[in-house]
Amino acid sequence: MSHVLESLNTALHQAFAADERVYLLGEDVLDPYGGAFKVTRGLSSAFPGRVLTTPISEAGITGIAAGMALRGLRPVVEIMFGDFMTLVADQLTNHIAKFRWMYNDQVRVPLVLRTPMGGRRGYGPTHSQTLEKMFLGVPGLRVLAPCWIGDPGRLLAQAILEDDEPVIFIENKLLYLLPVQDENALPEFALTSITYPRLPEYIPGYAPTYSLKINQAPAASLTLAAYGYMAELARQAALRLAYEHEIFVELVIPTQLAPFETEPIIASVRRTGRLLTIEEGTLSLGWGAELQARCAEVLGPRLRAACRVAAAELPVPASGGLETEILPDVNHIVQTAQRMV
Amino acid sequence: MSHVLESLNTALHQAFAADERVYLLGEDVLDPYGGAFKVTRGLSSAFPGRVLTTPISEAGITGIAAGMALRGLRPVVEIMFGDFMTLVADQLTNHIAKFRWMYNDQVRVPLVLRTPMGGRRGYGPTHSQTLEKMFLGVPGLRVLAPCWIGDPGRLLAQAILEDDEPVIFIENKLLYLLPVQDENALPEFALTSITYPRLPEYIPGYAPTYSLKINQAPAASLTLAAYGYMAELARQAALRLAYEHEIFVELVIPTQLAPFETEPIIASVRRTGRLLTIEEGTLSLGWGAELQARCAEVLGPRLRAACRVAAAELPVPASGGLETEILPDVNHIVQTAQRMV
Amino acid sequence: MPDNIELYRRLYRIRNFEETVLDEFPSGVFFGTTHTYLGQEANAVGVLSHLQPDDVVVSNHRCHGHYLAYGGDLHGLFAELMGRSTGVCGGRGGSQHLHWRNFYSNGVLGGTVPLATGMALAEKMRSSRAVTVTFLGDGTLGEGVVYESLNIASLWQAPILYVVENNRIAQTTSIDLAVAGNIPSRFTAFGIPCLEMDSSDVLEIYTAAARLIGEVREQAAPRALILHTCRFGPHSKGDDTRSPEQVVQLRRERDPITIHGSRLDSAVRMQVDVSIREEVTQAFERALADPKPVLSSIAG
Amino acid sequence: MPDNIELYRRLYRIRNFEETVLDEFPSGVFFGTTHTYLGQEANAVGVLSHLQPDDVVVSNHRCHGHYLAYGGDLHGLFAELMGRSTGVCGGRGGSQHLHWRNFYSNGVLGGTVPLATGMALAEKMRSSRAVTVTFLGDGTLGEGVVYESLNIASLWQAPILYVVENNRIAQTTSIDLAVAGNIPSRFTAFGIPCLEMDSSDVLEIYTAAARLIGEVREQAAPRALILHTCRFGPHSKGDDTRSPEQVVQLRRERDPITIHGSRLDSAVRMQVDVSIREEVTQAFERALADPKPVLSSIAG
Ligand SMILES: Cc1ncc(C[n+]2csc(CCOP(=O)(O)OP(=O)(O)O)c2C)c(N)n1
Ligand SMILES: Cc1ncc(C[n+]2csc(CCOP(=O)(O)OP(=O)(O)O)c2C)c(N)n1
Ligand SMILES: [Mg+2]
Ligand SMILES: [Mg+2]
Repeated sequence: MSHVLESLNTALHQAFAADERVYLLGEDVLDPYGGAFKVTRGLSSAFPGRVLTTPISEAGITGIAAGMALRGLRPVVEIMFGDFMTLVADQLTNHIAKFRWMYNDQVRVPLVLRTPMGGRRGYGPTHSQTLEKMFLGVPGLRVLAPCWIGDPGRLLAQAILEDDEPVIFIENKLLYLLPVQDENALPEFALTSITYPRLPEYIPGYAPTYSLKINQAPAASLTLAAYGYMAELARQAALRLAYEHEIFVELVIPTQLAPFETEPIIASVRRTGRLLTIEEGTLSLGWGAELQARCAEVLGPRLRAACRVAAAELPVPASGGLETEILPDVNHIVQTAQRMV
Repeated sequence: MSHVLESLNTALHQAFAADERVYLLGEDVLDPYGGAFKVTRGLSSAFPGRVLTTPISEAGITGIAAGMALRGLRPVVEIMFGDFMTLVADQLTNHIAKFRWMYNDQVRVPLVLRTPMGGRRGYGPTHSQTLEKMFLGVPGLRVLAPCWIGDPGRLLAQAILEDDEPVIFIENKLLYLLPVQDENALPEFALTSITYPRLPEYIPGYAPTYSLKINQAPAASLTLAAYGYMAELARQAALRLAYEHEIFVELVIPTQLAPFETEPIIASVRRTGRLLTIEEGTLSLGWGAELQARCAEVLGPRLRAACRVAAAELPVPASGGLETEILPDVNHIVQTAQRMV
Repeated sequence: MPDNIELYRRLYRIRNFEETVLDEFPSGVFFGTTHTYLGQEANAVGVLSHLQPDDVVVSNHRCHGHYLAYGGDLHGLFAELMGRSTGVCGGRGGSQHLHWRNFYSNGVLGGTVPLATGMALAEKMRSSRAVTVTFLGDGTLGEGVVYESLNIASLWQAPILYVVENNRIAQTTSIDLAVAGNIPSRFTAFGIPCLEMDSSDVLEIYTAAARLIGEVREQAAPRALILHTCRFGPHSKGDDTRSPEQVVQLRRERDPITIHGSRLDSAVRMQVDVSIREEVTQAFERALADPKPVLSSIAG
Repeated sequence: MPDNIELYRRLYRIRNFEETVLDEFPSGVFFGTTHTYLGQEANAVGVLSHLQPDDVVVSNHRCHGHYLAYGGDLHGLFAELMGRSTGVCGGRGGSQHLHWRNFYSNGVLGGTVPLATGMALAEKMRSSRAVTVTFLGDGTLGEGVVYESLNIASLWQAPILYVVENNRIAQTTSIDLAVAGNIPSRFTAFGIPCLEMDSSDVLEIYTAAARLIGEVREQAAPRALILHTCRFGPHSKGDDTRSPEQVVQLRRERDPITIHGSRLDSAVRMQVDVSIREEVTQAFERALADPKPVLSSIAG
């Protein structure tokens, strides 16, 4: 069984082989090092000249990639740590996200910007954050988050090869080493995968939302929503809730964070009446805030209970115990769920 | 009666006179020009040497101001257009907001970063945005928004002179020319001002939340929440709702956007059961999302109706009619309120 | 090479367009604000007259002159400024945000420089032999991303010409308050050869640009052209903090239209002037009659 | 001036601290990662031995050596790396995020440079006569905000010394792939005088730094010192992509401890070595026994 890291790495190789317009720009991406988290390993050997190791210039390389994308290439940018997404905020917000609409739909910016997010490695305040929330509300950007479920590599390959919109691709650091799980690997769960064929620029099979229910369980009384690595913690929590507390949940896992496609989550909450969102970033104006707001808007009083599990509103400390206290974990999820039903 | 612009300008003069540690850095801030929106007018003449016109280096000057703040000064930074806040995202998020906590509470960063936001002037996609939402979820930053009500200048002066935390001060461009209104100037309304004396670092009279109710009106069936210029549109909507549709609302206007202090809003929604948030930025993950999420969390099914009025999820176009269509206005508020009750 | 008459036509077209913009602004036909190219016409014309069809231009807030010298259509620009659906960007972009063929501009200073660099690299990767030209002002040299771009352009040998239009002022800020050291060194420090020129004569600029664009194209390598130039108008509208005398002197000594116009037979020149004015007026009138976009009529 | 023995002590303290860090990392006592200063000790000691009590230091990810040369306490640093509440930042910051007296570091490359520049300006505004010293690596020259800072430092004459530690590598990226042109020009282009030095001898660096820090203090003006230096260890841990032979050669030819150690009587040197090792061991043991912070015990 392959890991998420392997799946992403293979997808990059496939994308490079499939389309010679694909380039990659990033810091320290050349072999033998192959990138700080090794997602690009082997790529520069296999495709010399198309994997460009760059100076430490996050804004510059993002802008350069945007220029490449506007002129017919399909660049991928690796930002070494997601914490440095702040450095590319202007390129993303005022350039990349705007071109298509501002130029009256005359251009496309097919660019994928990949970056690892997340803590639990003791890297401290500037190398452990989960900052994607800063970009989830920027019109014109698609934000994807692969998961250990389904096919993370396919998500990446489709983003690179088939999606003409700019994509931010969020990879949680702890996700990398999780084995990729398909239906058969999750015997306790019934897995459904939902896509949105009604969307105007629908790409078949792209960016599915997964829904997990424990097999043969009674009707769920709570919806959990989570993505990326947190979906794994939510899965563990779902099992504990079922076996230890007889609380049955439906776990909904989107792979597209923005634009918000909340239908599957709202559909689930219609059934359960309760929504618990789980994310690794700090609470305020995180992904969960938008989900809760949309649920409240659509469901009104039928949303009987709403809660968010998220990081404490503090920088991520280096000291391990402290870091654990600040970041959300399975216990937080279980305890919050218990309070909600 | 003075305008918001005058009030802010006077406050700057007072702050400079009161404390010689106050400096100002910004582009084109020297007299006779006095800044793109004239908020700093007269300042460089009155306090030569302490008003520093800078190169066009938003990140650089913000970092420099942070260094000044860490070494005992109280700098104010003006970012010419709020759209360029993306350029200072790293300094704000990974430096300024983190220092105090990451350095174990050994330092303070008393810095105020002022910037104008907002559209309706035809400036187009890169000079019309309302981007404060990107910073409302960053732990360690206080975000304030003056209003045409109360005392905008005092809010600014307190931020500069009394607040030891880094403050982002959001000035809507259309707010500048609104006359400042106190209780007596709003004869139709009962005005309450709420502060939070229980907060650990409470500064008397700082960052009040205002609440407006139409005098002698029946119990409100809806809470409107808005800040800055949108609070003025909400006020107009409140009058129209009352006089044309017999819908009575309570309008809550915070001047502190982050950290979120939602008590007065939640208290109001407890009474009305309905919350309509109004903001000029694009919808997703805007200020309103966090308010709605908090209300849903605290009130559960007692939140009977939740809606947000915000900008369409597009860049702000230059063409006037299009811009008007995309930005929220009084009609949107009135129509949404009608649908909610 | 375009002859003297054609060069003059290009210069005067920009001049007359921009004068019309400033004249008509108070009437309320335009949205937002504008940054006119008055006084700098010889830069755009001198440089961009060398472009081949596949070449790329990346411009900034002061883009009308670049756009027109690139060959952009007068009516499309007027319509854009008036927010009409016939504008080059359907009225969405407005004055600072233009796109037409291989011409791009954006209003956030500095951020266009990596973009242009990436475009140049893409053309090289695609072996198109296209040259990219990008314009930036002296004030924009304050933005760090410019240097990130120069470094990479030099390392990867991007076929790009950086044109610095040094009008010695940024909005209201004199270069002395904003640019330390000197401009050419800021390019050579990154290994980018650089030519400096203090002229408002389109022929001189044309000649210098010929050499640099040739080098960029032949050697697939970056070059910089520093043009010392003069802004005749306000930064945008009514915001000139310089003394009127100073501006009058600039206009007297450094007017590209006068300098190059004197090479034309005066009857010919007058004829060109008349025809350009008519062209501009017609474009203006036509744009004025065009419809404005509405949201419901456009794709989300 | 600190005598040769004292200088050696300072060098070896850093060396032994960093070796202990690398040796003990696999045992799991430290959190996160680390960037050791092995091989570059003479830079920090040569430069920071000139500091007066009010002077300010702004450092980067590779900050242990700077911190120790500044006078920082061994135990506080070990405790910080171990995430103890007795660490200089109570365990919150960890290896890259230190603050102690007038010493500050942060882990986002480049962003510390405007910070340091602002600190220098604040000291000037407050007439303290304090000098600010900031360190940056060759790779960090890729960040645009560095140039924004140099420009302003030059315009406003900030009393700051920029020390570039050019170890010719950034993580795994050789300088040839990342730094176009040349480093001194990147400072002189902004009007900042610059001294370049290729040495691992603390006395040579000390002498050069004396002159520059003196100039910064006397003239209240910026200076740059480019130190060509050698990184002996991996970037962080186990991630050295250079050939072992190359690193062995650097260690043989450019070891600041060997170079300066040879100036000491060998018995004296041995005595210093022993006492430093003991100091380091004790600090390590003490830190190891310290408590870890818990959230409930700290202010939100
Ligand atoms: C990032 C950014 N900061 C500030 C501005 C506001 N602004 C627009 S033009 C300008 C002056 C630009 O000066 P310069 O680069 O010399 O060009 P010029 O206007 O002289 O042609 C300023 C400050 C902006 N558009 N973008
Ligand atoms: C903005 C930013 N980008 C990337 C990194 C990751 N990173 C940490 S150290 C380093 C290399 C730095 O090289 P250099 O400046 O030469 O310093 P050295 O490590 O050689 O001392 C990189 C890429 C970072 N910390 N910050
Ligand atoms: Mg200029
Ligand atoms: Mg290095």
